[in-house]
Amino acid sequence: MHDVTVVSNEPIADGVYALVINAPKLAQTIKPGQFVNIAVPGNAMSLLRIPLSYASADAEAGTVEIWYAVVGDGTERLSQMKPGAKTDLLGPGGNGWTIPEGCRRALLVAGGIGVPPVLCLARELAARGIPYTVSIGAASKGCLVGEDEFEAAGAPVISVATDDGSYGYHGFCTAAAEQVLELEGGEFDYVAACGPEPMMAKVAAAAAKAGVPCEVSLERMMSCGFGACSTCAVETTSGMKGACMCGPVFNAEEVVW
Amino acid sequence: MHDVTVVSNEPIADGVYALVINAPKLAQTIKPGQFVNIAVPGNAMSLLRIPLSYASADAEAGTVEIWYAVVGDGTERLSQMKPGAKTDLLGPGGNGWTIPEGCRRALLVAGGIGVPPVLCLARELAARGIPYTVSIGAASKGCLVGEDEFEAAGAPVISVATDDGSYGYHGFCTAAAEQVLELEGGEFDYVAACGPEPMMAKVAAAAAKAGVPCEVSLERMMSCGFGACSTCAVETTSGMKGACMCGPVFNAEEVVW
Amino acid sequence: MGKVSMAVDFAGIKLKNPINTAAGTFGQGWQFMNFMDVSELGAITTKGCAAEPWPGNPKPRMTEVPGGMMNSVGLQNPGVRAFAEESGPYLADLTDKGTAVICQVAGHSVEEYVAALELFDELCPWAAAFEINVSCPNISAGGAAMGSTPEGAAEVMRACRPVTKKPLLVKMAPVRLPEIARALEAEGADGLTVINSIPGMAIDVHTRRSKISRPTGGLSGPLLHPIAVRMVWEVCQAVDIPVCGVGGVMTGEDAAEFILAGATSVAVGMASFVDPAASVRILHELEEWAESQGVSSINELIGAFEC
Amino acid sequence: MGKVSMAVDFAGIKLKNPINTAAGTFGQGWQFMNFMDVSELGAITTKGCAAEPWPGNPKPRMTEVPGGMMNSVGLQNPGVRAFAEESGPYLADLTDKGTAVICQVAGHSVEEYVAALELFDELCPWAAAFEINVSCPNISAGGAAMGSTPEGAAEVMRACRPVTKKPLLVKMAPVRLPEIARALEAEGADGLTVINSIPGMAIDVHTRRSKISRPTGGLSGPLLHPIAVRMVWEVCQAVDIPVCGVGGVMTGEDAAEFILAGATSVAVGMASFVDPAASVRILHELEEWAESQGVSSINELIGAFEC
Ligand SMILES: Cc1cc2nc3c(=O)[nH]c(=O)nc-3n(C[C@H](O)[C@H](O)[C@H](O)COP(=O)(O)OP(=O)(O)OC[C@H]3O[C@@H](n4cnc5c(N)ncnc54)[C@H](O)[C@@H]3O)c2cc1C
Ligand SMILES: Cc1cc2nc3c(=O)[nH]c(=O)nc-3n(C[C@H](O)[C@H](O)[C@H](O)COP(=O)(O)OP(=O)(O)OC[C@H]3O[C@@H](n4cnc5c(N)ncnc54)[C@H](O)[C@@H]3O)c2cc1C
Ligand SMILES: Cc1cc2nc3c(=O)[nH]c(=O)nc-3n(C[C@H](O)[C@H](O)[C@H](O)COP(=O)(O)O)c2cc1C
Ligand SMILES: Cc1cc2nc3c(=O)[nH]c(=O)nc-3n(C[C@H](O)[C@H](O)[C@H](O)COP(=O)(O)O)c2cc1C
Ligand code: FES
Ligand code: FES
Repeated sequence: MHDVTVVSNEPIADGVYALVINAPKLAQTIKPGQFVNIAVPGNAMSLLRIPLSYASADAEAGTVEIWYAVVGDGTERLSQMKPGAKTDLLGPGGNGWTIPEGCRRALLVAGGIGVPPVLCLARELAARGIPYTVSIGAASKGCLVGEDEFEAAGAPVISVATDDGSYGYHGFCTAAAEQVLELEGGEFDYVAACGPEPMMAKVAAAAAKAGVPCEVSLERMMSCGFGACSTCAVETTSGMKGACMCGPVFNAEEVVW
Repeated sequence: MHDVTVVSNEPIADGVYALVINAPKLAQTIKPGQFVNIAVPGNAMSLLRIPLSYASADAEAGTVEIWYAVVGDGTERLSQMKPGAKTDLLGPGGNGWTIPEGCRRALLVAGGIGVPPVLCLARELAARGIPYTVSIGAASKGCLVGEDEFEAAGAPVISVATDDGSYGYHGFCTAAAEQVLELEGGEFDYVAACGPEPMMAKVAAAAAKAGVPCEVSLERMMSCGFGACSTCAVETTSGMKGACMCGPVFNAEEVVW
Repeated sequence: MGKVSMAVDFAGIKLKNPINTAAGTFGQGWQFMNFMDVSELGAITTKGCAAEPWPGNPKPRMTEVPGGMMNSVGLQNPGVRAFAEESGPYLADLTDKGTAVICQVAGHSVEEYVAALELFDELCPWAAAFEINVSCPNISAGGAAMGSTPEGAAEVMRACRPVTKKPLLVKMAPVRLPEIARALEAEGADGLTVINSIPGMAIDVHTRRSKISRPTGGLSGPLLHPIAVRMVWEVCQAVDIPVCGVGGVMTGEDAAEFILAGATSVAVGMASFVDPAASVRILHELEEWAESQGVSSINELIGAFEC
Repeated sequence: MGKVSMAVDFAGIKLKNPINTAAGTFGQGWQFMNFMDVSELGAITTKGCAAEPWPGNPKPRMTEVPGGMMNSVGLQNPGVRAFAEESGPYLADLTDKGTAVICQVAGHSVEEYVAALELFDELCPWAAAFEINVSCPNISAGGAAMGSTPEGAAEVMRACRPVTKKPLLVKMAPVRLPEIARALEAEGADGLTVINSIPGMAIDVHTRRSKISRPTGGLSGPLLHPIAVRMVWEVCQAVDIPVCGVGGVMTGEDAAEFILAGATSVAVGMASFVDPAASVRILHELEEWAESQGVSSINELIGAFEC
């Protein structure tokens, strides 16, 4: 349990906010792909915490940055938290990404609010000097996030797609990823995806076809976030596994879609 | 239903606050002894309104002043409402005091947070040129309210009592009232009391003995405040009567204590 | 008015829309006159009333609980004669304006239910239907004490059925619903109102006493809602007669859940204490929802829950 | 430690205090290691477990509702063998530290309950007691499907009773409690855990589908609390065996209500998701309350509710 303070909380796209919190210990320990489970005060009828990935952590500044979409009452209340507001969170939770030993090149695919955990991973790859290409997508231009940050992290963004064609390629970000895997799959040792589940299933299928190891970050309704409730189960080839402890990042081959 | 805005909301004694709200129509229509049923936001688990008497209304300024004791979650939340905060209330509710025709002199008895409706009545008596004497009580000096206001309204405050003896007479405010009624009951045409129910019962008994008409303002747990639920029933000699519609002020003779 | 037809046929009563009020939470209707146009509602149900006046229970009769409230009013009522005299003119007028008036019938015994119903049938010609309350949790005889077994509920229904030609509804306790619903249907009930408040308990841990004058009371409000929706769904699957859904309806979406679960009408209860105009607001929200569903009649949405 | 003795005797198990955890909300205990000292608790109850592994229900398995949550986990469990292997060492150690470990037993049929209990009795020697779950609302056979009538519940108890010498508790569904409690007592149950989650329903009115993968789920949280207190009180009046109160305990005062209503122990459920250290906090709050009541032992407060 970490007591945290809001440093800033500003919209970065349509319905998407960036929340920066002061949480020194967390900032030092959290790893790409892990998540936090944050208490959002303000509605006594709504009791559970909200699980959120993080987009970046600054161990020196002691801050963690989270990007979230406002989709319901909890995230709406979160968006109203002002700098200086205090709350607490549990974390880091779960297992993050596992970059394969000796990885030469990675392909990252991120859809919608699936961007943040992939962005963390990109920065980690960059830090380790592993080149990677990225395919990101969003419903429309207005709600696209991450383009600049991926650029800044050093990736040649191979494609941006929007469902409505308002920016970049008109369609899903999976299209570009599938094409890359089909044409130059041999150059990749790792595929990582986060976004809507059908999108991840598509990427996983393409990676499997190309014979490239693939990881996906799955979302489930979570009650506890630390292995106590079994509400977050993911069906895998070796039985049910909790997304909060065995995930949220899973080996895509293991997932029963 | 009136939309209202908080003008000020400040402590006036230990655990007692004065709330001034902007409510022009209400300020013009509310009568001494009536109440409002106010919505206090901030706890989604707590849904019902809070019934409160008022201490004074300023028709010209369009404001109503309420005195309330912080006794639980709802009044605690009310105490946190800042000037400018908005809410709504139902009212005026119920029947107020009925000063008898040709009343020569009145005796007012107010205990604890029973002071506000009696204070309204005092001002009404003063406006009509009817002299009155007042006996007020509180648990201790710290939570006594109304002394100055009764003085300002023009009453010779005959006595102040505190349960713990920290100020004024050590004991209940009923003692003074009982004495007055016994010794000079013939000079009074009207007794009005508000406070804890056992206190009102005592005053009612003394008034009955002295043959002086007496009214009391009763509290009940209220769900609606406008006659729809029957949770506020008061047992009377002519059956159950709703405190919100037939009261909160009752003829003391009618009340089955 | 929107484009969706909101009219429903509930137990043989034509309602201009499905929104009704829960007995005991809407007085006799006129209490709401200054807050809303009561005649916008499809129906109102009046507070339970017996042949002779009942005083109800001692104070305190109510306490708040997180997400709702608990009452032990105990069916205080003036008796049918006084009810008909005091509220009859207003309710007859409401009927003329197209809002069905459902009068709730209380009793401590089979005989008392019959006696009350006879008086109602005679003195309240404007009533659209009568609702038999075999589910009040706050009285020691009658109410839930009679309606919590199929046998007890059926006995009351059997005795009441011949008394009136008007539709007879039954307000059900939140127990053994499918069984009791089937028993009531077999005895000729025209419709079921599901659910009455669930018995609860709130103890002041400092005084070690109940926060109300009886050890238990009846719970109302949002805390009931998911339970009530499930119970309505179960009853709708068990019987063919129509159901009125009650329990924690605060918004049009809450009402819509009951409709999807199979309810033909929906009654607003505690919400009317929080916001006296809640029932009309909920009606408008329900209508908006129906429009959003692209149907031409709300009837297409009744029971449209997909498993 | 305060001045009040908090030790209680629950169904023959000596507990250092009345605070227990509700099955399915506390994993196997070790999940809470980093948040609190689990060995402060009087007992913990582990997630329901069957003889063979169960996969549980499809996603989504949970939705929030106002004042609580609704789950349809469906008793996912690894089977008793894997349970004993994975969690045995931790739980044996916890037992050594003076916290009683109660293992919950799941089954789809009488035979399965017996099979699971046999394995438990053999493989979990450190267990203080076993709790038979005849009340899970989220499985199609066994659970509440068996435990919702006196006959069904008694049948399971009758078959299980000879299997172990250890105390047998039964987790009860929130229906027909006094009758079923008496039937269970007659069959030799040592204690009763009251209540399991109440079945509810939450419909997404836009998709017209359930918010979870089954039409209904089990409700937990504060919304249950006043209902659960009433049910515990009813059961305590119906039987002589001790009761563990469960349902919406978020604070020491909530736990105190159960104690006053007659419960000998109190289990914390959903609160542990909101605040993983809730159970120890509630223990401390309960102790403070007991002190404020001027008693020397919490036992003086059990059933001390005054009607
Ligand atoms: C491991 C993990 C990491 C996540 N990371 C992020 C992130 O970085 N940024 C972000 O914006 N969102 C993230 N989410 C999703 C986020 O938790 C939900 O959007 C949030 O809980 C919705 O809360 P609400 O009260 O606003 O919405 P609600 O009103 O509760 O629901 C709105 C919608 O969100 C869905 N939802 C609600 N809770 C969850 C949940 N726990 N998991 C999945 N879907 C849910 C509901 O099914 C519904 O469709 C993550 C979820 C998980 C499990
Ligand atoms: C007609 C009327 C006029 C009132 N005028 C005033 C006033 O001018 N100033 C003032 O301070 N208080 C007044 N009260 C009492 C006030 O309504 C309660 O103190 C308040 O509702 C408590 O709310 P809470 O949530 O803070 O307390 P809770 O936590 O709900 O309860 C705290 C205590 O207050 C009691 N209480 C709660 N609600 C009521 C209620 N509706 N009526 C009586 N007792 C209640 C409870 O029994 C409990 O003992 C009046 C009550 C009525 C019925
Ligand atoms: C103060 C009060 C009085 C009630 N009186 C009655 C009654 O007379 N007859 C009845 O059948 N139900 C009565 N009820 C129960 C309601 O009709 C309704 O079934 C219950 O409150 C659940 O609905 P809600 O959650 O929308 O309030 C009463 C409820 C309350 C709160
Ligand atoms: C996610 C979840 C899983 C549960 N699993 C079980 C279970 O395996 N066995 C059981 O008897 N009860 C189970 N329950 C019910 C709880 O033990 C408890 O009876 C219920 O949640 C009410 O208590 P609460 O309101 O304090 O949570 C579960 C509850 C939840 C929320
Ligand atoms: S969220 Fe509770 S076990 Fe995963
Ligand atoms: S408070 Fe509802 S009738 Fe008086």
